[in-house]
Order: sequence, then structure tokens, then C-alpha cells
Amino acid sequence: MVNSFFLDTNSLNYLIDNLLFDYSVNTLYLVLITSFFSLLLGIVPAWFISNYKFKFRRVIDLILYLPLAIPTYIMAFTYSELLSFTGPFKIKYDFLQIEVLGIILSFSLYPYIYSVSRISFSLFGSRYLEIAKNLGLNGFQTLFKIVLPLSRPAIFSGLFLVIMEVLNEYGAVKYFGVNTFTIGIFRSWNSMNDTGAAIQLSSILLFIVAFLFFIEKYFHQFKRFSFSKNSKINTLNFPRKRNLFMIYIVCLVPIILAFLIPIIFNIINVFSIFESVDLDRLFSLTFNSLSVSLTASSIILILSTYFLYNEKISKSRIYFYINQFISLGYSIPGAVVALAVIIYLTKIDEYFYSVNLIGSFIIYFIILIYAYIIRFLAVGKSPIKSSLEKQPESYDDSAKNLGLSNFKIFQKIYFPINKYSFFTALILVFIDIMKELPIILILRPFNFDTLATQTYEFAVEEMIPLSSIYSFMIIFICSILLIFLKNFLEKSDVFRS
Amino acid sequence: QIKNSNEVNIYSQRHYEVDKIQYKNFEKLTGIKVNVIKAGADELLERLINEGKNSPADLFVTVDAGKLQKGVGVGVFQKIDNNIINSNVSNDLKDLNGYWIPITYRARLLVYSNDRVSKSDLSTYEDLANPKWRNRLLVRSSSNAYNQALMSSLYANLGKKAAIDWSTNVVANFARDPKGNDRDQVKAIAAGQGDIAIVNSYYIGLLLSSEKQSEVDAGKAVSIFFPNQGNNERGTHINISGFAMTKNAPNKENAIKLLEYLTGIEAQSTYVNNGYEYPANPNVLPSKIVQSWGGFKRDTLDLNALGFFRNEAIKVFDQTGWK
Amino acid sequence: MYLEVKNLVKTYGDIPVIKNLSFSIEKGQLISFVGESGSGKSTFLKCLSGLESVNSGKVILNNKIINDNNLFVKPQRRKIGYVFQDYTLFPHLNVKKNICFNLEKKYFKNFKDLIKLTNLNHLLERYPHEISGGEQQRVSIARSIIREPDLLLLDEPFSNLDANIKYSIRDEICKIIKKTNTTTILVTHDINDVLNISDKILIFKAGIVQQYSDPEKMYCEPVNCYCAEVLGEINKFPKDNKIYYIRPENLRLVNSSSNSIIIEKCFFQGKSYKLLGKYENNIWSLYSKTPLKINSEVFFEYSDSDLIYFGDGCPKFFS
Amino acid sequence: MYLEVKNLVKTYGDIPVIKNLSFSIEKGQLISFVGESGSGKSTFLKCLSGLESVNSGKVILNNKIINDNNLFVKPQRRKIGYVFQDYTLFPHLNVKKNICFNLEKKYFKNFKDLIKLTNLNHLLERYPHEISGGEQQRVSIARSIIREPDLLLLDEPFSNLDANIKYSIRDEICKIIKKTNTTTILVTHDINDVLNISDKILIFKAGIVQQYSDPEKMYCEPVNCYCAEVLGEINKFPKDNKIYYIRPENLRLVNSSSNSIIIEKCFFQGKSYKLLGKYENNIWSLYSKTPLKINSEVFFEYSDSDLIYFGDGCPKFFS
Ligand SMILES: Nc1ncnc2c1ncn2[C@@H]1O[C@H](COP(=O)(O)OP(=O)(O)OP(=O)(O)O)[C@@H](O)[C@H]1O
Ligand SMILES: Nc1ncnc2c1ncn2[C@@H]1O[C@H](COP(=O)(O)OP(=O)(O)OP(=O)(O)O)[C@@H](O)[C@H]1O
Ligand SMILES: [Mg+2]
Ligand SMILES: [Mg+2]
Repeated sequence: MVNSFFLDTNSLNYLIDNLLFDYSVNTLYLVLITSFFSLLLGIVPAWFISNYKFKFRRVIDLILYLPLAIPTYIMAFTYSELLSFTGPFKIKYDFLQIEVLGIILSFSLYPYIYSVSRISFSLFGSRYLEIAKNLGLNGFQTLFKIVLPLSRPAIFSGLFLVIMEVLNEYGAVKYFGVNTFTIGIFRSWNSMNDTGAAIQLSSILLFIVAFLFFIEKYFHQFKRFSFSKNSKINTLNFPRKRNLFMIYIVCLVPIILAFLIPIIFNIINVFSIFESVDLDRLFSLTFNSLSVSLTASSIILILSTYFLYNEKISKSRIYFYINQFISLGYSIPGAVVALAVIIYLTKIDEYFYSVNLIGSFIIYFIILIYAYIIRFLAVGKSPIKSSLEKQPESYDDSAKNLGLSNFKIFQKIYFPINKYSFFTALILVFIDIMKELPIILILRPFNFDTLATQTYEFAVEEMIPLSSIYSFMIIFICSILLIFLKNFLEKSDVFRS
Repeated sequence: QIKNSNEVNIYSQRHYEVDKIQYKNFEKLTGIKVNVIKAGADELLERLINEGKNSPADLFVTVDAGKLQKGVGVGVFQKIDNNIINSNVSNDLKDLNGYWIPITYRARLLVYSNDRVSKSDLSTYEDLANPKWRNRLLVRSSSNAYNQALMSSLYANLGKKAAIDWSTNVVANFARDPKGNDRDQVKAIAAGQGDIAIVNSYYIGLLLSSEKQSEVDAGKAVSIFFPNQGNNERGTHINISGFAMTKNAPNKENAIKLLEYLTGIEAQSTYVNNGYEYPANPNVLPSKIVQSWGGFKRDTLDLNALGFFRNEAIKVFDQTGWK
Repeated sequence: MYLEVKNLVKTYGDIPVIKNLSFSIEKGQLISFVGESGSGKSTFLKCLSGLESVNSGKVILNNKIINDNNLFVKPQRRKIGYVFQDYTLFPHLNVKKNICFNLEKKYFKNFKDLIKLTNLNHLLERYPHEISGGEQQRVSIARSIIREPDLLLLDEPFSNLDANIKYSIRDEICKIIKKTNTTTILVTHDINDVLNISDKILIFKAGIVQQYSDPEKMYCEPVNCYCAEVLGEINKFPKDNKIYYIRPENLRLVNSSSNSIIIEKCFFQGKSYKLLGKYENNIWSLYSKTPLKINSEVFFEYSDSDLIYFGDGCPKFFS
Repeated sequence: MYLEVKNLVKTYGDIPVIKNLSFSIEKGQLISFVGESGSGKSTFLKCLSGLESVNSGKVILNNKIINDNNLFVKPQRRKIGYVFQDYTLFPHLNVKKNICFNLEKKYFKNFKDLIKLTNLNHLLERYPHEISGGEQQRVSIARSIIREPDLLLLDEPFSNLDANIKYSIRDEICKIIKKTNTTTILVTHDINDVLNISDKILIFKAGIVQQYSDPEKMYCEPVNCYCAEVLGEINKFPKDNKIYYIRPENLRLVNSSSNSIIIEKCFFQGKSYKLLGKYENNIWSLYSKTPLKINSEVFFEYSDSDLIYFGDGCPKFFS
């Protein structure tokens, strides 16, 4: 990988001369559109759900996470089908490509923002809101002057995930014929047979992202918020009639567009092919998916917690830099991560390959998990970080003073207080890995299919209906896990909404 | 490396249901277990390259001769010289150097609106550059391997300048910016967004046999045309699905057995009856629907050219603004 | 009547905090609201400012109903200044921005004076976590006073300030209040503040008002022993089969008399020494210019007019 | 020497907070740490408890070095009780669990007494956000005292308590401290507390110790006018071309004398009235049993022995 970076590659020069500008403009535009709609769809419902009590609030809250379980390319196929001539509306109009794509991407990506916003909004106590009211701020002003600035790091970390997803998006982008940076990377790799150029392009991407990242942190570090002790519960209010209507509209828009429509589309497809479903295969794929996702997401949860907690309690900056560094894995396209892992591991130990099939199965399983850790640590960190940073330093000061070891402080203070975010992190990573594609395609052991790979194989052959049962299964499992964890949390959480 | 005589390991870009059936039948017949990893051709090649002599893979299968050529170029394959296989496949589909074995092929052809285009207006790929198709032509993006293969073949057959001119004019004829997959192009014709499209043959079959009435309707709204069929013309552009054997294949004999089986009459019939591809074995007929489109003359260009000229083809696309 | 509170009731779940509260304030007055820890003072201020809802009752500010059974004016609209007991500041804003947060243009003119008064000049660019507890409290005071509220609620505003700065801020605030004629409710535990600066004192206990009058009257004629105790030490004086009370400063130490106390403790208090001793089974406080030996006997005189009598019920009333 | 602090230096970035602090405490003593708001008192306690690192200096507790240039004993190991100025409680634990948090078995026996002392009996099941400011503060006090620390640090522990409960807790804590011989450092702004209960007083200003001695000495023989002012009001008395100081209680009001003051203000203070007036351009405080009219003239006497003289530098020393 490193070596190939220094290779002289003609096609890179060629790309830079001819296409880089186009790629960059397209990418930037797409990122802007997706970010805007993701923020809109994520923050506003999160604000209402975190502050108001209304009918179906819990169900709505649950469903708002779920669009994440729908792969972007499925979302893209669904909408292009719906909006096409052969769709139910027989639309002849050819929609703007990049704008529509941006909105569709935001349908599957806004949950990143929603989840961190939920954590952030429900964590800083009502005291800040009380003061804001007392100082004469109305609801909207409070949102913009208090809530958003206080949640800025949290929302930024969610936005970071969204941006990275857009940058790495391949399937949907290619389908929509929008030439982004990633298309460029794959073009130089797949079509121009120039791995060096591909790696250089993705390095450029990585550097840009890292740069943006550090810029943000640089400005941010002067403002490291130190929240006051937030023992005040943020009470839920009953909204007024007029507001209630608005709340339902705002919450239902993402639910209908990003969840109901694709899921109904999906279910119709499931029915149309139901007789031909091989249930045994469905179960074995489900089992494979679960084993990969659960293993990887648990490990990621533990690792991200470890690093973030250390950053929180140690006053040295080392963990801060470590954390910045390990988040960057998310900005590298999955395929590149996978290949890097292979190259790296084959160089380290040839023994890996000199074993029989079962041995190599285990080894590849481990490699797969390893690649997932590199790539998805950032996803796991985002919610945990936004929760941990809401805790005032006086908590660990008090705990230390009462004689607790660092581990105990975590176990007895930070874990119970931030529980919600740990489970959110687990869910996000789990869902992401359930639907993850390039890495599992390249790194999986022989004969190892998952729900995601099966969905993809049908989808890429333009046989969406056949893929529907598998993508439905992904959504189904994610929903079950989400419901289970949410119930568990709500039972045990006494002091916060 | 422990050789396991009961297995054969495949890195496959093909992920059709029919492959599963074939491998199962093979297992039943010989007791040799077929292990598969499915991913993109380039990713698999990269994996092969990096695994080097430790690779567990015996065979590599892809749907694009260009990728096979790429693999040959980086030296991860070994020649296959087996009489049974050689006699099973058509001569003009074979690799001249003997590195890879074709098993099926598909044509990249034209479809046209039954309502708005008459068959007599159509002739060759070259004719698509004709201004009469202005705002009527539909095709997917140049990132797609099938389009890249088509451009490579044009480049190989006509030369650089002609390829650029052609592409420039074709882009000018686009009814809309390239997007969607091949099926979407057909649907777009049905929707009236354009009148002709460049698509792969078997997608028409898939559309016509779809569970969805709307897709069947779209499929019925168009007809198929094989370009470049005239007497002095070179024939319709095709591309193959083909196997290559890895350089250090640990289960070489099993791999050969599998290839013998897959090119044989029985397996070839299975391919054509469970999909809409054309068989590599000349003694097997394509499926009924495919037969109904009629026979056609294949472009006899050395398929390795699809790999050799891939880079140039991309540059033509970029230079002429084919997104 | 500038502020009028009528029959205000507030419970937390089943726990009644304010059982029935009625009182009124004239424009420009400073009222001290005094009560035990946990008696519901902060709760009352929150109800006034609209941050807690009341169960029932009426609040009228400046002749406008701001809260009754049908009407609830939003806290944003009330223009009530509030210094919270925990003086929370916005963590993402520096001192200056915290003070000027959502401030109308016309009030910026107050900024300089207030900064000087609260002695925050060198801290304007710091963030809340970078300043001390007392400094945070001062920022919080400045933040609510700068916007010239119609009604000012101060919940223990000086608890973290040292005597010097406290007096200067306190007196300055008094001046500002008088000048701008701002009606103010002050919650404090410091009896010195209460007696010094308030126009009236409201003593609140067990959910109801115990006494509401001006400082001297309150001190000299408390309605019950609780009120008497709140404003200063008082000794229980059984005499003629009745129970009287007397303030320690009304006991004159003399060389000999028929009344005597055995000293049990002696504290240095600066201005004087405070003595604790037993008089007929009650612990008494006394003041003395000089220290006295423990177990020594002191003699005192008193004048009958200084005796306070609440009736027989009182000593048991609150124990 | 039980606790010894040597040459402690602490800066926040470039801002020096503690320039050089050295002092020592005997076992079982209660030291009051007095200084202006923002002078670095809390910072010092944090350094002692190991929650802030020091720039240089040495801390020795019970003959063991717990902090010097090479050694840093973790805060968890120090067994130092600390009541924080903002009395942070853990939000997810109820009052009882907060108090017994991480408590060794052997200390559970203290629980009942402490609950009674801090009057928290009815609140044990409540969560921190459901109790008042003063109640939170009491929980925080109970939490650190229950585990019988080697050294007890109290940072404004009574700031939100009303006089009654404050005195009872304060006196009770004193008793416990004396009984268990616990060394204690108390940070408070209440001079009454300081004079009443401390064995020694440390006055801290501008990053250095100004005076460190017992209350009476400190009150009667302050080393500079800052120390004099901290412990109580003092009047500047220019006489014979020198500047003397005198405490107001040492001025006797008489019917006529050569010294007179024109009264400018008169406050009711319960025990007495406080008068403010001008004496040769200096504002003076005086106490009087009776209220006096503004602008009336009062006469006073004093004895020369009550005059305090700091040398000429002092008046300008701190302005
Ligand atoms: N959210 C709540 N739920 C239940 N009880 C509460 C809640 N908030 C306060 N209380 C109780 O109501 C009573 C009054 O609380 P409040 O904060 O008004 O007291 P306070 O007079 O301000 O006391 P302090 O002087 O200690 O601040 C207290 O006993 C407290 O325990
Ligand atoms: N993190 C920090 N960064 C910079 N300066 C700080 C920081 N924390 C405190 N300070 C400053 O250090 C000085 C001492 O703070 P400290 O909290 O020790 O004061 P204090 O004596 O406890 O005051 P108070 O009586 O108001 O609580 C203050 O001027 C404060 O502004
Ligand atoms: Mg209160
Ligand atoms: Mg402090």
C-alpha cells in the first residue's frame, strides 16, 4: 500500500488533468445536499422527541433509527423505480439526478445525526433551557442559540459519519451516474487497472478529510465545553394542539419517506417471490450475518469505549490524538481497507495461508472482523463521545476523591449515566455491519454468504424483487434488536427521558 | 500448503443462481466440493495478486474478457491445455494464448421503440453517431464494464480517431445524462424518454420473464436489433464469461474436471435454460426466448483486445464527456 | 400592588411544597424570603418566573395576570430577572457573551458599570469552567441585572462571595434597585443581609407564610418563636409559670444579681465573646466583651419590656 | 506536623494562582482558609486532593509525601474527604446510594447518625434533581464525613444552609472532628464560622499567605490591613500624622467628647444598629443600641490600646 503510493502512475496525472475538478465539484455538491437534508431530517425530529410527550412517541422514536438498516443502493433503486415510468405513478419526468440522489442518500444516512442528537438533547439537563427561557428565548431561538451550539460536537460527529458515507458511496452513486471521487477511485482501479492511482486518490481523500477534521478540532479545542452538573431531569412537555400537528408532520416525513415507502416496496416484492424463497438458506445467511455483526460490533463497542473513556478521564492529550487518528479509518473506502488488510496480513505471516479450509475459515473470519474494526470504530465512537462530553468533570473528580479506581469510575458512574449511548453505538455499528458490502465481499471465507452479500448479488444483476427478502431480513433483525435494547434501557433508566 | 483432493476453490465474479446449480450437480457427480468466494473481479484479482503463492484459489471466473486479460497481464494465471475442454467450446471464442476458457457469452445489442423507430433505420454501432438519433439515444454510464468493453472493441476495430469521433457524436445524441442500469434504459424507452438503447441481450430476457407486469410491458414495448450484421460488417460485439486457472492452483486436477464438466453439453444446457446467455459450446442451443431473437454474426475480434484497449477506451469516454 | 400572589399552591407529586401562599409587594420594594433549607423558596421563585407550573393560585404582576387557572404567560414573556441558586452559566459562551446573551441593544449601556461592580473586568474572555465559583456567581448576577427586569428574583446570590465583594455588590444592587425602582425578591440565609437591606421580610415555613412585615417589627415582635429564632438567637425564659423569650443582647451582665448562669462554652466572635450556658435546663446564649472561664458563674439583669411572650402554644408549635 | 505544604506553586497556563504556599497543620486541628473570591482557595484544595496537578512544591500528609516533583499519589489513594464547592452528586443514584457510594463496610455504622445530623431522613430515596440546593449540599457533606477521612476538605460547605441547620451541622461536625481527631481545612466566607470554630486561620491573597495564626491573635493583631478587614470591619484613624486603625466595637458612644462623627446611614441589624458616618474623609462604621437620625452628630471615645498600627506602607499595600 505504502509502496504503491510512490509509484509513478500515468493515469493519476491523467485523472487530475481531466476529471479531478469534475469529481470534486460533484462530490462537494452531493455532500452538501446530503448533509443539509440529513441535518434537517435528523435534528428536528430529535428535538421534538427529546422534549415533548405525545402519542406514539416511543414508536416514532424507534422507527426513526431504522432507515439506517436500508442500504443506500436499495433506497436508490426503490426511489428510481417509484419515480420511473414503470413505477406506480408512471412518472415520465426525469428528475434532477444529483439533487434527488442527495435527498435519497440522506434518507438512509440521517439516523447518524438523529441518534447523536437524541443523545445530546436528552442529556443536557433542563437547567440550560430554563435559563434560556428566563432570558427571553422562544423555542426556536433556544434551539439555535443554546441547543445546537451545545450539541455542536455531537452533531458534527454525526455529520462526519454522513459525509464519510457519501464520500464512500458507490452503488447508488454509480446507479445515478454521478461521478464522485469514489467513482474516480474505482475507475482508476477497476477500469484503468491502476491500483497506484486508486490508492493515491483515496489518500488525497483521506488527507482532505483529516485536514477538515483537524481544523474543526483546532477551533473546537478552545471551547471544550465543561457542562455543569446536570442532575436536573429534562422533563417532557405536552405540546399545544397547533404544535402537536407540526410535530407529527415533522416526525412522519422521515418515517414515511425513508422507512415506510421503502419497506412497503420491499414487502410487496417479498410477497411476489415468496414461494421461491429457500428458508434454510435464509436462516443460514441470517446466522452468518448475525455472527459477523455481533462479534464485530461488540468488539468495536469495547474499543471505542476504552479509547474515549481514557480521553475523558486522562488529562493528557495522547488519547485525544489517538481518537482522532482511529476515526480516520471511516474515511477510507471499504474496498481499500479490505485490500490493505490482506496485503498487510500476507506480509506479516505466511502461516495464515498454510492451513486447511477450516483453519482458513477462522483466519478469514478474524481478518474480516479486524477490517470492520478499522473501518467502523468511528461509527461506534460518535454516540459515545457525544454522551461522555456532556458529563461534567466534577463527576470523576468526586468519584476519584471517593477512592474509585478508573475502572470502577467507569463501571459505577459513566456506564450507568451513559448507558443509552453505549447501546446506541452498538446498534449503529451493528446495523452498519449488517448491511456492509465491499469488505465482506472481498474478505469473506469460502462459501460464506450473508444477507448483505445475497441482497447485493441480486441487486447488482438488476433482480431487486429476489433480493427483497434478504434486505427485509436485515431490517427485521435490526428492528428486533433495537426494540429489545430500547425496552431494556427504559426499564432501567430512572433519571432521564 | 495442504492439498485437499476433494475440493476446488473458485474466486467468482459471477453470482447467478445457475452457478449454484452447476456446482451442486458437479459435486453430486464427482464428490468434489466446490468452494466459492464471490466479489468484484478487480477485488478478487487484487486478492489473488496479494495472496501470491499462498492463494487457496484454483479458478477465477469473470463476466468480462477484459478482466481475464488483466489477470493474464499481471501473471496470476496458468495456461489450460485440455483436449476435452478445447473441443467443447467454439473456436472463435477461445483465448489465442490458452489462458482462459469461455463458458457463455452475451451480446451488447440495440433495442428500439416499437412505436417510434422502424427496424430499417438501424444498421451499425457506427450509425449511432448519426445526427438522426439526436436526443433519442439511451445508454448507461461509462463506469460500466459492458460499455467499456464495447468502446474497447470499437477502438480495436476502428482506431483511436474514429472511436473519439464516434463517442463525441453519440454523446451528442444522448436523450439524457447516463444513469440507471440496462433495464432502466429499456424502461426509459417505454416511458418515451428515448427511442433506442444499447443494452445487454440477457436483460431483455429478464424483463420479459419478470414477475412485474409493468416490466414485462416495458420489455414488450421494444424490439431487439443485432448491429453490424451486413455482409462486409464485422458482427455484433460480444463478451464472454470465462474461467482461468490460478498460477499456483492447489487443486489443479479438480479444477480441470470442473471445467470439463462446465463446458460439456449437460452443464451448457443448464446455463442456457436458467438464464439468457449464449452457450460457449456450439452444440448447445440457447433458450427459447433467446432463439426467438434470431441468430447473429459475432464480432470475431480477439477478446483480449477488450482488456488491451480498456485504458484507451476510458480516455475516450472522459475526453468526449460520456459520463 | 405591583406583585400580588394569591393562594398559590404547588406540590411535587404528592409532596406539598407550597400549601397556600398569598402576599403582595409594592413597586420598588425589596422583599426577603426566608425559610429553612428545603422549605420551598426556590420552588416559589420558579413558579413566579413560570419555570414550574403551579397547581392553583393567581400571580399578578404590574396589574397583569401572569398566572391563574386559565392563563399562563410563558416564561419568555415575563421579563423577570432570575439569579439561580446554582448560578449556571452557558458552557459554550465566555463571560462576556454569557452576560450579553440575548440582550437588547438598549441595555448594552449598563455593561461597563456592571462589570466594574462585579469586578469581572479581567475575566471577560474566559469560559465558565475557567473561573471560580464566586466569579461564576457574579457573572450570573450581572447577567440578570443588566436587562433591567420588571421583577428581580435572587436565589442565594451571594452564597459564594467573600464579605468585601459581597457588601459592595449587595449595596450596589440595592442602589440600582432603588434607582430603577425594581421590585426584588431575595432569598438568602444570611440574616445580616435580610435585616440590612430588605423593606419587608417574609418568613415561610411548612408551606405557609408565618410572618410578613418589616425588619424591626419582625425582630422585636415576632409572631411565633420560629420567626423569632430565624432572625437571631433567642433564649427561652420560664418565669411565673409562663414561657417568655428574650434576645441575648438584652441580657446585661452584672457583677451580682439574683439571676445567674454557669458558663459551658465560650467562643471568640471578634466583636465580642459568645457564651453558652444553662439556665433552668435551657441552653442560653449571651454576649460578653471579655472571655469568661468555663464553669464560672455569670450574673445578669434584664428589663421586663424585653421579654417576648407568644402564648403557651408556641414552644411546642415547632420543635 | 500532620499536614505540611511546602512551596506549593500552581498556575493555570500563564496565570499564577498560587505563587508560593507553605504552612503546616497539627493533627486534629481545624484550619480556616480565607481569601477573596477567585483567590485560589478551591484550586488549593484540588491540589491537596490530587485532582489538580501542582507546578512544584511538596505535600506531606501524616509523614508520607503525597506530592512532590517525583512522586504523585493518585487521588484515589489519598483518603481525603472533600466537600466540593458545587456539591456534585451522582445523578443516577438516590440520596442514600450517593452517601454510601463506594463505602467500606466498617463505615456503615456512621450512616444513621449522619442522616439524623443532616436531617435527610425523609429524602433517602430521592434523586439529586428532586431535592433542594441546601439538601444537596447536606448530602454532599454526609458523603465525605461518613468515611472518616484522614484529612477533610470543606469548600464552602454551608453556603446554602439556613442559620439553624447550619449551626447544628457545623457544631456537630466540629464535635465529630474533635472526637475522631480529623484534621480539617475549611474554606468559607462566613467570618462567624471562621472565628467560632477554627483553631487557626490562614489568610490568603495574591497567591501568598498573608497571615497564619489563631483567631484572637489574628483579630486583634492583624499583620496588615487586609487581614484586619477580612475578619471584621475596621476604621481608618489618622492621628498624629500616622495612620491607625480601630475596630468599631472599640469606639464607645458618649454624650459629648472631642471626637464626633456625622451619621450618614443607619441600618437595623437586630442586636444593634449599624451606623455609617464620615470621620476626616474616611467612612466609618459604628454600632449603637438605638437608631440615630441621619445627619445627627455622635460623639465617641476610645482607648489608645485599641489602636492598631501597621506602619506607613499598609494603607497603600492593598487598595
Ligand atoms: N423535582 C422535585 N421532585 C420532588 N420533590 C422536589 C423536587 N424539587 C424539590 N423538591 C422538594 O421540594 C422541597 C422544596 O425545594 P426547594 O428547592 O424549593 O427548597 P429551598 O427552599 O429552595 O431550599 P434550599 O434553601 O435548600 O435551596 C424540598 O424538600 C425538595 O426536596
Ligand atoms: N481552568 C482554569 N483556567 C484558568 N483559570 C482558572 C481555571 N480555574 C480557575 N481559574 C482562575 O483561578 C483563580 C482561582 O480560582 P479558584 O476556583 O481557586 O478560586 P476560589 O478562591 O475558590 O474562589 P471562589 O471563592 O470564588 O470560589 C480564579 O481567578 C479563576 O478565574
Ligand atoms: Mg433553594
Ligand atoms: Mg472556590
